[in-house]
Amino acid sequence: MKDDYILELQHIRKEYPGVVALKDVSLEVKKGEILALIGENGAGKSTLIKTCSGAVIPTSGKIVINGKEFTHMSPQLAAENGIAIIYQEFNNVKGLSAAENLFLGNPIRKGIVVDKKAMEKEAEKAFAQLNIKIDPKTLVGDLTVGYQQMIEIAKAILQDAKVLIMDEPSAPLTTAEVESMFKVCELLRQKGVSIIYISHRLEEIYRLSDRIVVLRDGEYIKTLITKDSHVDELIQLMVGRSLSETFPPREETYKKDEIILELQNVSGNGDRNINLQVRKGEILGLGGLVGAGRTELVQMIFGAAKKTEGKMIFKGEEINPKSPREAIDLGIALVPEDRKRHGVLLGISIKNNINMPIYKKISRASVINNKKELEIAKKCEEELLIKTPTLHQIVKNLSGGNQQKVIIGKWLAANSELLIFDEPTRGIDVGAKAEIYKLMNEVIASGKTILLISSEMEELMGMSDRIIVLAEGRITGELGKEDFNQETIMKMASAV
Amino acid sequence: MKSTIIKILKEKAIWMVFIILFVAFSLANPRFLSSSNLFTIARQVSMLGIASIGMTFVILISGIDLSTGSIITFVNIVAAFLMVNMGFGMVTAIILSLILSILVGVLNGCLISTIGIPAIIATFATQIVFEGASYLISGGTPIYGFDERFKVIGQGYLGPVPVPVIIMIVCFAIGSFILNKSYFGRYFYAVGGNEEASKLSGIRVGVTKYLVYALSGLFAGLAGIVMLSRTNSAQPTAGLGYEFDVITCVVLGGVSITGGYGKMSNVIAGVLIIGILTNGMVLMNVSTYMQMVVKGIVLVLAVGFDSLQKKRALT
Amino acid sequence: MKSTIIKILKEKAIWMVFIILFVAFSLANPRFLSSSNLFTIARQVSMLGIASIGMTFVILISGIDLSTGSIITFVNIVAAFLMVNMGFGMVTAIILSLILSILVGVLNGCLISTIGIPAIIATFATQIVFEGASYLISGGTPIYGFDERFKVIGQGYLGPVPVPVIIMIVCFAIGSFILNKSYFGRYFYAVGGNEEASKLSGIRVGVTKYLVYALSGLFAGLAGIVMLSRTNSAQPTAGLGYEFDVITCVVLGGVSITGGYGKMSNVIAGVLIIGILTNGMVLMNVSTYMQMVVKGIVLVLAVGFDSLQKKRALT
Amino acid sequence: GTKAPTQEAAAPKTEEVKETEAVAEPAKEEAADTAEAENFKVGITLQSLENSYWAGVFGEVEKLLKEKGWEYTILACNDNSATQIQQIENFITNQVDLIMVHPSDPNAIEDYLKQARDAGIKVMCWDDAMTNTDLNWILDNTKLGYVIGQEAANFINEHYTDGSIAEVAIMNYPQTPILLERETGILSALEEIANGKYKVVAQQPALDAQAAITNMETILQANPDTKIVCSIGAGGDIGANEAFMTKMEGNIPDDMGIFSADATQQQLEAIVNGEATRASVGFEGSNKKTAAAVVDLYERLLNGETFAEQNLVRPLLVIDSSNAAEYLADYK
Ligand SMILES: Nc1ncnc2c1ncn2[C@@H]1O[C@H](COP(=O)(O)OP(=O)(O)OP(=O)(O)O)[C@@H](O)[C@H]1O
Ligand SMILES: Nc1ncnc2c1ncn2[C@@H]1O[C@H](COP(=O)(O)OP(=O)(O)OP(=O)(O)O)[C@@H](O)[C@H]1O
Ligand SMILES: [Mg+2]
Ligand SMILES: [Mg+2]
Repeated sequence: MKDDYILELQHIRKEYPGVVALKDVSLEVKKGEILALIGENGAGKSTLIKTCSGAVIPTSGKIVINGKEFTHMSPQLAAENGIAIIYQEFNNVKGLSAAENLFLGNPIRKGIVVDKKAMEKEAEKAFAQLNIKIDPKTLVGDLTVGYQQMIEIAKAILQDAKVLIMDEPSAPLTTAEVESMFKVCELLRQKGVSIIYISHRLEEIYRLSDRIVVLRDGEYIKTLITKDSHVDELIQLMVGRSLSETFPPREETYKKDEIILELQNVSGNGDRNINLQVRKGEILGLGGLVGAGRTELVQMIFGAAKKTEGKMIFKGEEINPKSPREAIDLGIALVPEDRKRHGVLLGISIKNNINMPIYKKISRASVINNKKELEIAKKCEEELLIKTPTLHQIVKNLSGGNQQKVIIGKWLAANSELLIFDEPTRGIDVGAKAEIYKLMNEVIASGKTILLISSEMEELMGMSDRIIVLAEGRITGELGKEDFNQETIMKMASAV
Repeated sequence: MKSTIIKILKEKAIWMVFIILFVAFSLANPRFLSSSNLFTIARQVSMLGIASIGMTFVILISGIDLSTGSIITFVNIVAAFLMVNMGFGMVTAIILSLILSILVGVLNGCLISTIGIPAIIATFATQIVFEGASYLISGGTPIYGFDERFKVIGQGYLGPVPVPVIIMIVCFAIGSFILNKSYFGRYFYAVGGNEEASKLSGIRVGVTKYLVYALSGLFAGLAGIVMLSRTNSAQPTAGLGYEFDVITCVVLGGVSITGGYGKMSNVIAGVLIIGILTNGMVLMNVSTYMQMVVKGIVLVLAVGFDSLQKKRALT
Repeated sequence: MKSTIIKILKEKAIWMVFIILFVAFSLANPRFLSSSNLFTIARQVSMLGIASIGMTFVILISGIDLSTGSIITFVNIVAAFLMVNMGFGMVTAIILSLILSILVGVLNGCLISTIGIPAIIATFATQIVFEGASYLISGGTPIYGFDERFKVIGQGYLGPVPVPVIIMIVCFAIGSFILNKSYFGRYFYAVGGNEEASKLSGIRVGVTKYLVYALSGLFAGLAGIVMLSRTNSAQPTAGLGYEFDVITCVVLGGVSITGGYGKMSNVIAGVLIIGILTNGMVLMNVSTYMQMVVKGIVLVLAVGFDSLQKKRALT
Repeated sequence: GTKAPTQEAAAPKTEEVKETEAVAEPAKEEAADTAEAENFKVGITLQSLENSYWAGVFGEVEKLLKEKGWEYTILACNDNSATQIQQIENFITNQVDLIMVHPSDPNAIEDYLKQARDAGIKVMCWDDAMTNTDLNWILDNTKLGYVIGQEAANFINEHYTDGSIAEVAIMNYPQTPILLERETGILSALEEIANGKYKVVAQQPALDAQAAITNMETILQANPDTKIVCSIGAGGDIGANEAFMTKMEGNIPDDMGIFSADATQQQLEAIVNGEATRASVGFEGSNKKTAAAVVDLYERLLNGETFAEQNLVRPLLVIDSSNAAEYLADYK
């Protein structure tokens, strides 16, 4: 039955200095199937699929495409052999138009002259197929992240590939966009295209896939037939232990009348006329579709963006932070949505990351108190269970979940009172997710307050005490815990 | 409507600066506007213009080429040496020295792309090596005494138009064509905008870099030949420090130093601004020292205006 | 065990280069190793060393400072002008000119951080402006005739050790202290690694940049004072092109030109390499032209080795 | 940037000095006369202003032109012919009455000076015997070098009578052709006059004092007995002097000496103060005198005077301890 496999990865091993990212992983893809690839952060999923295009050169192992063996791939070879990949990190060029991005590396041309008209026409067709309205001439840099991702998908489809590999394609998409993506996936499957689908969202896996391959710590664990498997089993395989419940219960600690933060008619940064109150000790959820302007709102609170109008009252006093520094000194903290770009400093150590906001405080005459610095970091490591051999490890080498813990630890060390979590579990595996939820509860238990932005409905409803929904930069509704309901929230989120 | 005007104003801001300077100098000195002076300016900027094309490519891919000046010198010396000391014909000498300038560019490409040395260091190293080499070849003294016909390139006229200006215009046309029409020109934007994505999309980033630095070498070489013909004597200091004039033009022309954005048409404005500034200040008797100060300030104002706008747009 | 050795070798690779060059020159010329020559080298590199400290900070935050050379010139001229033409006392003149050099750095910080001009353009503009200003102040002629005591800074001895060497050592100690012990040193690494994330971690990135460029100005100014005392005469060409020597030292010392990584101790090796290279080649009476070529090649070899390693580690 | 040369002096000292003075003085009187009558426009382009000699002389020239009320532009081309051509073209456009060039490379600008003359502009060249000019005010750099070498050689013959060999260091700058000529001159004089009594131990570049001091220190490490330095210009002299003074702690022995060109104020002071600088070769004697002489030539050209000889050779003037004080007074 060997001929049934369109793509085989055989005994792939990848070593980085000091890390073995993949240990002897093998995997086969059948024609016309959707194969899900799952595993915790850092399990090696992205590394594995990158070997298919030569973005990662395996230390040993073979790649077999349609019976042809390769030890060394290159992006060109991959394309020639019908493999298209949507990478986890954005892969567009912001200075080029949508159409040109679709044909990046393989433009339609006459001789050496590119045929922009033809590319625009093709692009229009591809966008129509995906049910998205993008002018092919707009620069990609001017599009929202959701649209940028849709372009990635359109690009992969245009390549007319036999194998389509998608690394967490749904992360930046709205529900509607995810739907149209699924439709396309179905269509491709019917045409006999094979798909490798990577996601941390298990419901997607169950909806789409035929088989599931589980990786853990760079090792192949097991292959499951989707319809015969169970979520608990899957989670057990992924994290190596069983996880009982995702949203741990929490006592209601907040007081109805103690307001820690109040916004009055706040406008700016794309938002208009925002009025809201955050009670001390609660988790206030901010719901909405991607692009609703939630990140923009918390940027204003955190002093990372300017508000043009309105008043912000924090602990009874009007505040007007002009920089994150001022906000931090007031006791406000932000765990940003783009962890790698905005959250952690990848090139420096865990210890330094944790102490970054408080260095001035633990210094005397500008000399850092090294003992204190280490103590604080150690305390964080212990409390948050950060998995690392040493605190001197640079953060780049940590898994996504552990990176997120470092960020949270940083704000705990800074003793912030109001913590804003912007998509805190995006791209984080189930195990780490549960730990972060537990951490959030501990934060609340210690008398602090959380403002939570999440596009995952389950998470938002599971964690929040109250939810405020935004759409297009305005507040469109507010729900108490008793009224939480997916449909109501969706309705508010799509209200204009 | 209003926003379209604003957009045009922003995109063409550098042409505004040009027009303002142009009008100011015309008012300050009537000679400035004479057709002979305008041709003089065009002739004077021709070398700067030619070299700026290659530098535009380089900066677009978020590189930098500090060896431009010494390639100009090197080509001057080599072409002259071939013609005078080795008795080569004019055409052969030009072709050989242009090939050499391409090779210097290829060497830059190799150091940057294959070995991975940061562009600013790699091209600085080639700069001093080829500056040294030019001295070694020439022994430090000028080389002169070329065929009379050689003068045509830098000093001749085609009708009323100076030949170097025609060469510059042709080069700009080629440069625009490469950037806007050719597929590899589009690759320059891609590589400058997102190198990793380009690589994963199947663009041969390494090859693209070699090509860009080779083109930068070639255009520098061409500028060198025009300069040699204009001066009619090869000096081992011919291109000294020229790279910074060229970089200035390109950056004035709005090409982002971090790569990925830029237009050939605006670079032309950058070149012309430097040209009329130099010419106008001499017409107005500004002293050498003062000229330096003025140029620095104009650079800050022109780039600063643009930077402030971009910064505002961000937050 | 083995990997630890490899790690040390890699981290200290630049010291290996230093040792190799050192041994080579010792074998080539016995005078090289004499203690007086070693002190001479130390004295000769003192200015380079002092200026390289500020440049290390600048490159760490992924900036660049092309104005270093012209700050050196400016300080030379201003200090001399104050002492000779305005009759200021030695100490006052030194303090005033150091304050000025800090202000030039602050101006750089403003252009880069507040206005948002790319560092390479902003500092190039200040470079030409202050070069022009130095000429304007001095009229292009040297200024000399200082208090005899002024010589001590650049030419004096403390026991057997030259004063400029002591100044350099103190500066390096301060530099190491700032980078390793002080909290703002941590900020430099953070800002160089990721500006946006640093801002969101509560670092005042703008202030940090002002500080770094001001420090770069200050150390350049100090180097300028040492140079002035050494030559005992202020020349309007004193620092011409010096920035590239300084950048070379810092890059040789393994500070990443894209920011975020680097160690003061290795920069010292970079400075010493340039020092013994210059000294050794003059001892061996290598011609000027050849010296340029050799320096370029050494730069490529030293940086290239490092770059190749890093590149390998990536894929 | 690179920089430019320096200046010089020669054999029959006193007489020629008088000659230059004679030239200089009427210049002042005439200036007064013509100031109202004619308002000339002068364009000057120099190889470099980054050099103290040129900066010094043209600082004085500027003062004189200002006194006369003429319009003038003084530019430097930073040793780049293309820039110099550009400046000449701009002068032509600006319809100046006189262009003076100090060529970066004379061959490069001949054609453009021809254009200037065709446009009715008077053209004067400083330093080179050019074709398309009305007047060349020239010097012989090889000869200048020879005079430097001659002074050094005589000094060696005087002080190294016991058969010892003088170790000589040359501060050169071969990047600039005329400075290369000077170096050649220096070497041939040494060879002719002090043959067998000296040894050239180092030839290193030193245009500015900073480079000179560094290189001199290193040379002293390699050859601690180096006592004689010949420099093609002021920078090498000043730097070497500083290095010698530091090494000897201010007590310069009799057999140590620096011989150079330019005769700038700083060099003259060193000679007067008994430092290592022994002699410097110049021309008119001081910045002021040189400036007066050249402005006088401008005026004569502008007033329509034609010179019988296109080439006017400048006399050389050696300044040593015997006459340094006298010329120094002129600076103050
Ligand atoms: N260039 C590199 N150098 C060193 N280690 C690396 C490199 N790239 C990846 N790794 C390591 O390899 C391991 C696998 O990473 P990979 O990105 O493949 O995980 P993943 O399963 O895709 O995780 P996620 O779910 O977060 O996307 C991780 O431990 C990671 O730190
Ligand atoms: N730098 C920018 N320039 C232009 N538009 C921007 C920029 N940043 C964000 N936007 C736009 O602002 C809107 C809000 O974006 P964003 O995705 O941050 O919203 P959000 O509600 O925080 O969504 P999320 O669910 O991802 O947190 C979008 O339309 C986006 O395209
Ligand atoms: Mg991944
Ligand atoms: Mg958001």
